[in-house]
Amino acid sequence: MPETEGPDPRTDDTASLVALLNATWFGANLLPETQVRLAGLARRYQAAAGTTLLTEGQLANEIGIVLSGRVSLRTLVPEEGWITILTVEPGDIFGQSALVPPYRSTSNVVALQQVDVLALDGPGLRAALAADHDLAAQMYPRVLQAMARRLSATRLQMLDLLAR
Amino acid sequence: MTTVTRSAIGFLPRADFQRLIDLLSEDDRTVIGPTVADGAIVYGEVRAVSDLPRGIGAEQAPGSYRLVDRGNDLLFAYTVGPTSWKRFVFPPTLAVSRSHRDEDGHVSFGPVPKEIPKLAFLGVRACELAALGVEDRVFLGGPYTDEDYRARRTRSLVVAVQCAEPAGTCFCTSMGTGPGVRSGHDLLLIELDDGFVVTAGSPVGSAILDQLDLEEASADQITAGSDQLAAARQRIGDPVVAAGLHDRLMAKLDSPRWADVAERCLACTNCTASCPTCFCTSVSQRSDLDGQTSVTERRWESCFTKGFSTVALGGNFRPRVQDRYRQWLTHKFATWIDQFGTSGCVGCGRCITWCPVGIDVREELNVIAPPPQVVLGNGKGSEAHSPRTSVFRVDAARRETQDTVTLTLSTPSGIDWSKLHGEFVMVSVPAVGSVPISISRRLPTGMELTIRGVGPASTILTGLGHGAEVGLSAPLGRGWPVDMAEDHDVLIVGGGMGLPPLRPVVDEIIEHRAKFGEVRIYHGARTPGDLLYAEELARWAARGDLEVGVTVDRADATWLGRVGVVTHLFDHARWDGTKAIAFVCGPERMIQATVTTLALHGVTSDRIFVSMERHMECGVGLCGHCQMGPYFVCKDGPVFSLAQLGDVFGREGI
Amino acid sequence: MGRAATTPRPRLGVVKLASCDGCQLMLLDLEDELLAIAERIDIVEFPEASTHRSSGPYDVVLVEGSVSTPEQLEQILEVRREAKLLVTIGACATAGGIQAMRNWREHDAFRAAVYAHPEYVDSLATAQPVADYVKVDAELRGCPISAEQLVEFVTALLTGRRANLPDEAVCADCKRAGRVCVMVARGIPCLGPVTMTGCGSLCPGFDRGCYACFGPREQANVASLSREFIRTGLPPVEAGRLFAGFTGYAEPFRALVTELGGVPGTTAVPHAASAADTAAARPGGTR
Amino acid sequence: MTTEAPPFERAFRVEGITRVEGEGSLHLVVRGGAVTEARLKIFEAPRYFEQLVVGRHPDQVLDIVARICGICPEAYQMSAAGAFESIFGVDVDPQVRALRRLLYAGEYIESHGLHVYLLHAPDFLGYASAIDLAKDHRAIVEQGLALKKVGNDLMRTVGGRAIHPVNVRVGGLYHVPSRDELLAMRPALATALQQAKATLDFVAQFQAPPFERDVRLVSLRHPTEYPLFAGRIVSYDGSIDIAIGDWRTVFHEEHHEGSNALHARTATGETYQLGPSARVSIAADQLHPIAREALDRTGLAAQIARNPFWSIAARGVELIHYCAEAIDIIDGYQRPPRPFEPWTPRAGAAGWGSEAPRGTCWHHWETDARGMVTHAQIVPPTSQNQGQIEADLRDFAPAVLGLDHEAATRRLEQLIRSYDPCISCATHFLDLTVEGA
Repeated sequence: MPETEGPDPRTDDTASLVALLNATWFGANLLPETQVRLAGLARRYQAAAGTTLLTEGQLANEIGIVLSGRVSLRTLVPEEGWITILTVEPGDIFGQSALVPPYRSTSNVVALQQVDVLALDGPGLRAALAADHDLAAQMYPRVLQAMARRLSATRLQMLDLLAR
Repeated sequence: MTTVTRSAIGFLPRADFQRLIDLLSEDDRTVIGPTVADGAIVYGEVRAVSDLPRGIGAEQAPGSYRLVDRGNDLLFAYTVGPTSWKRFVFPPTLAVSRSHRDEDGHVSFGPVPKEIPKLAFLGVRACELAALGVEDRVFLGGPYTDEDYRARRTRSLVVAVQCAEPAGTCFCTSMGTGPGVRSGHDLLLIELDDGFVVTAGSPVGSAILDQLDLEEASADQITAGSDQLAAARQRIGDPVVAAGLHDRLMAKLDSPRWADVAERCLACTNCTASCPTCFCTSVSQRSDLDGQTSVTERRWESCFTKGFSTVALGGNFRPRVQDRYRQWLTHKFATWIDQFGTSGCVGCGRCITWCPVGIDVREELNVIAPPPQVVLGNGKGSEAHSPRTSVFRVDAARRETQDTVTLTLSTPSGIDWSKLHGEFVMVSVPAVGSVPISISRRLPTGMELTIRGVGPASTILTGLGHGAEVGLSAPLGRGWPVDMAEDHDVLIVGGGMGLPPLRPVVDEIIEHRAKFGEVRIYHGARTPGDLLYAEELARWAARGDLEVGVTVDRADATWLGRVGVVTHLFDHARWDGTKAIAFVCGPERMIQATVTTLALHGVTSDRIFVSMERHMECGVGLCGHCQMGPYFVCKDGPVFSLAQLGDVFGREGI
Repeated sequence: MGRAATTPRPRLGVVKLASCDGCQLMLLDLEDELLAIAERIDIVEFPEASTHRSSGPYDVVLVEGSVSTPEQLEQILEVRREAKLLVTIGACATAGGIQAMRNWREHDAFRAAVYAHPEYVDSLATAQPVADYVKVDAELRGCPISAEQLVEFVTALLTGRRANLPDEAVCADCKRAGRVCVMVARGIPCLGPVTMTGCGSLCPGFDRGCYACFGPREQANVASLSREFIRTGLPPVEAGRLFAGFTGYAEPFRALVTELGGVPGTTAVPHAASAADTAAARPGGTR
Repeated sequence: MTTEAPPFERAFRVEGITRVEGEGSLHLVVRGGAVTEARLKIFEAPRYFEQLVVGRHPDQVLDIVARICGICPEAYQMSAAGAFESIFGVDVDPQVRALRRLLYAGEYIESHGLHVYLLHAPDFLGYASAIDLAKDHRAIVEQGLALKKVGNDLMRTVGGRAIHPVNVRVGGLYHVPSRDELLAMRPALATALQQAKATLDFVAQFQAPPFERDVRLVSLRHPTEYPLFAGRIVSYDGSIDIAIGDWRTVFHEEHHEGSNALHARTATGETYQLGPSARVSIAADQLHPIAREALDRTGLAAQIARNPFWSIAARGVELIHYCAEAIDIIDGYQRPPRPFEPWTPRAGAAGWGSEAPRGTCWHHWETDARGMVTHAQIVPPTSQNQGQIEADLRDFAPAVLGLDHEAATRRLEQLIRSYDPCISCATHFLDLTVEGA
């Protein structure tokens, strides 16, 4: 878990967290109570370029929503080193492994720029989703949408169309 | 010779037929007509009546042809054999151009001088006249024309003979081309037991008729002629139900019958080669060992071969025989009409008789869709217009990536090349041949071409240095409709080598920036190393009035930019596409993905323009390779609106 | 592109496996080009023509013949190591050749039938095309190869372009040449429709059916063609034997030969073989 | 390599005899200056032709046996055709028969042109190959190529192509050329005839190693024509004179270790020599007058019969003969009414032979009632010459053991080459090992 750095403009009062959520593709237009619920599980942090936010194979304790900056998903390819397979842009999420067993990150997540992240506590969110079906009904479609988009993008990358 | 015009309808006694042959042979004209050879009636030189197939006929059925001796004196009592007149106006192989490279690397391109023979076609049937009419439309209909065809056609006399002996494979009645001769002939003969009723169909024909100086044909003889025709018409019947074939056929692109035919079809190309109207060709290079002097040779090609639809990088748009058979049948009976205003079929039945396994197009049509009546044009020629090859010099060769180079080419010609329309040029290298390359920048003195070295030919091009010379055609094809984008927002999406063809669009927008709304340029490359025009993209972005997005499919840890497919650049974009025009270029599959995402942003298919890739050989719609449904990608495209392509876009095997 | 003048002459070798020598002889049969080619290409290994022997490395090696002995197997592996460009020439190298017909039979019986002392004869159980053992960069087909294609290949090599080799049926050449189809007009069984051209549709020009010297073309529809042969009177076994020729071991010919029982080296009598069938079975005969 | 050893006991090893078609090796054992053993080892991969043809239709067989050898396909086609035609009792039309001779003449001109100029001449002139020879004497090589080309063109005109022609069928040919097509060949043949004469004059000046011996020369002989694909099998010494089908009554094949070719011997186990020297000696009286006159002018007739090295002159003589005969055939040609005689299959057996450029190629064929092949025996010329080659090497080797390694090798190779061994037919030589014991 990266340490929060420097003078922290920490604003974890629910209102401003909800405002931040609303500003993202992932968090926008959720029911107010849901947003409040999520805000309760959220913490905000900044990390400098180059910081590793999650490590492949390690426990993913948080789902991150990128507020600003760019985050890369990397995997180690023998002889090629760390290859970036996707970048996560503001509004999108990373670390969703925190929702699915075994709750371990499937790639290294590294900040490419100074990033501002809203992080939702994994175990807490899991418990909330299990207990609150309205929350689940609103959350999962967004997660699935993010997943689906990545899956189809990955297929195209796999076809390596631009090789020709 | 007599100046008085004698009878308009003369009678030539059988005994005098040699006189006609002699007249036709005057001023060293060669008479080509029916002769018996190798078990068939083929068209060959005719010097005397004895060369003609006296009393010989032919029994024809799907996949079978047998000569029969009818034991009479009739000279034309046969039905069309394996040869068609196509062979004489459109030779199977033809040296079309010559190129040379001297010791100093100077190149030159020129035509191959050739002797065009003066011919008289003797025994042309109604269906064959119709076929010549169709070829006229194809080769002389424009915008580009085939001058070799024009020369051969205009130097030939046409002596038609009314068909009295239809074969079991004939269906001219259904195609509305026969058996009666209507027009397109110089002379028409109707053969009766004791001689020939002769009429003229042109001034030249009348002149010959005058010289023959014949007695007037009797009423009985004329009646006998029309009875003969009626009998023939009756024997053929109307084998294919007419009406609505074009639309019905195009509605059956997914018929299971295509696979069924493919199971029988040998893809041997006999149908296309026997067809009197099939016009597809390929070119190949013949050169000396050092490639200094080479000749470009054109030869009959067929949509049934694999190479026909294979593109430079080895991809093939019609991998299965069922795709090729569908291309042939739908072209012949439907899209041909879209392209030339006439059906490609004249009902001569050759494709049925000469199919080694007897596939009967009449049967296939009736199973897949019933055909309409089609109107045949008489193929008026447009103005002579053939793409000329000019020599261009390489002024600069800038390496864009490891395998991609941008050549700046110019020629001293007075023309302002930046004013010429067209999306691509055919680049010719002696002994190597021509390759289509999109223009990546228009310049008054010439153009820039950005080329990736993939095949041998493009690798040679990327290897060219300052001062090297190549041959270039004038710009060809329909380009991007930038004017349509005025007062609109503009989206430019280029995947990999899809960016160079779009660069002239950006240039034009920058030149008249005020005329356009918000402009967004999205470029996806395979890796950071494959990014094209890196500094230029930066300059565009720096202007502040262009949004530029760049992404790569994969990158190492040193890359700090975006990673993901090109749609990744605007998945979450907030802009509104309802006022935007999109120009998309790249691999077909990438275009499909882009189009889907654009639709989500409200860009409708009539405002999405894409550039299609197909095998281009001639670049001017005369070789047939690049057909996609009703279109020739080279002359109707390569840029199309999505709406224009309809369900042809993204369809398998089209 | 006139490169031959500037770049060093490519080193060429000619290697022979099990074959009749006809394809390498074609090189010597290029009477008009031979000396000019020898000036532009350094022919470093060509035992049939020169006493000079040279081992690799080679820029190009032309391989004739099929792999049918243990020695040849070692030889081809060695050649592959030494050759930048390995080019198989002729039906034996590209399809196994006529000797591959033995691959259907039990090898020792075959050997015993021909040699008094089979133990003296060392050969593999099958005769295989070179590509079954090593990577092949290019192939010139034919039994024998075509002189035109050989010259075209050499020219392309020297000018750096892609060689123009056909991928179409023999029929395409027949029609361009204006030949009358022997199958349709005379009922002579012809393999032209499923055979890659390259011979200039030679046999139909000599009033006989094609016997597939250049082997199957892409997507050769042998099922449909053999059905037609049988429909018009050829006994299935004879139909099969038409395909069991110099390229009969190449798919899809191979599968058809097996299916129709035209397996060579046997006297299997086809069911219902009448005198008429026999006359029909004559490749040159009519039916 | 022991330099101390006296010449007659020197031992040395040679890698490779080239300019022959194929692979094999020769093993020489030298004792006290005398060769005690000379064994030809054949490496050519077996191809089992005699089994491949079983169950085949005779017309397919003619296409298949052509593939035994790319150099002399006609020899195999004509021998097999002759056997089948005698089984089925077919008489070939005289004009069609003349066309067959014309086709075969093309093969002779090509094969002899190839051998004299590209394979054998470099030996006499001391070059490694014709390509090296061309560097100093381009005109000579070009003359050889020109002759070859005429032979090939003749085969193309009559047979369709030069290697593995497609025109021969049981009963005649598939297709007969027009008179005009043949006349088009005449000018080239007239030139070739002059070049053939020049060739004989050229090779007649060569120095052949002195190697005279008594040998049994065998070839076909026909009462009215130069031996090609008809007549009787006879020997120059008169001891053999049998019907063309009776080869087995006088000759037989043996299978030797280390060889994929069967060796032929006479019934009494003697070796014999086939080929141009034998034909020119046995049928000198039937040579075309032009060729006969040229032969007499060289005065080499006697040498040709006794010295194998002079086979090169015999080839020169036959080049002249077949250029001249080809011209005669073309001049007398009338297109026959039909290309082949129809025939009905029957069960039977027959032997037949034809003269390949390098010697008699003898076949024996058996068919069933449907005319399909049930058994085949194919005796190529080279496997018949093999025994004689071994014998000659045995006798000739001592004469070269005194020479240095290079020269000795070249001489031994030259001797083998003078038989124009077509090793794909039998099998191929190469590695020559000579060791002292």
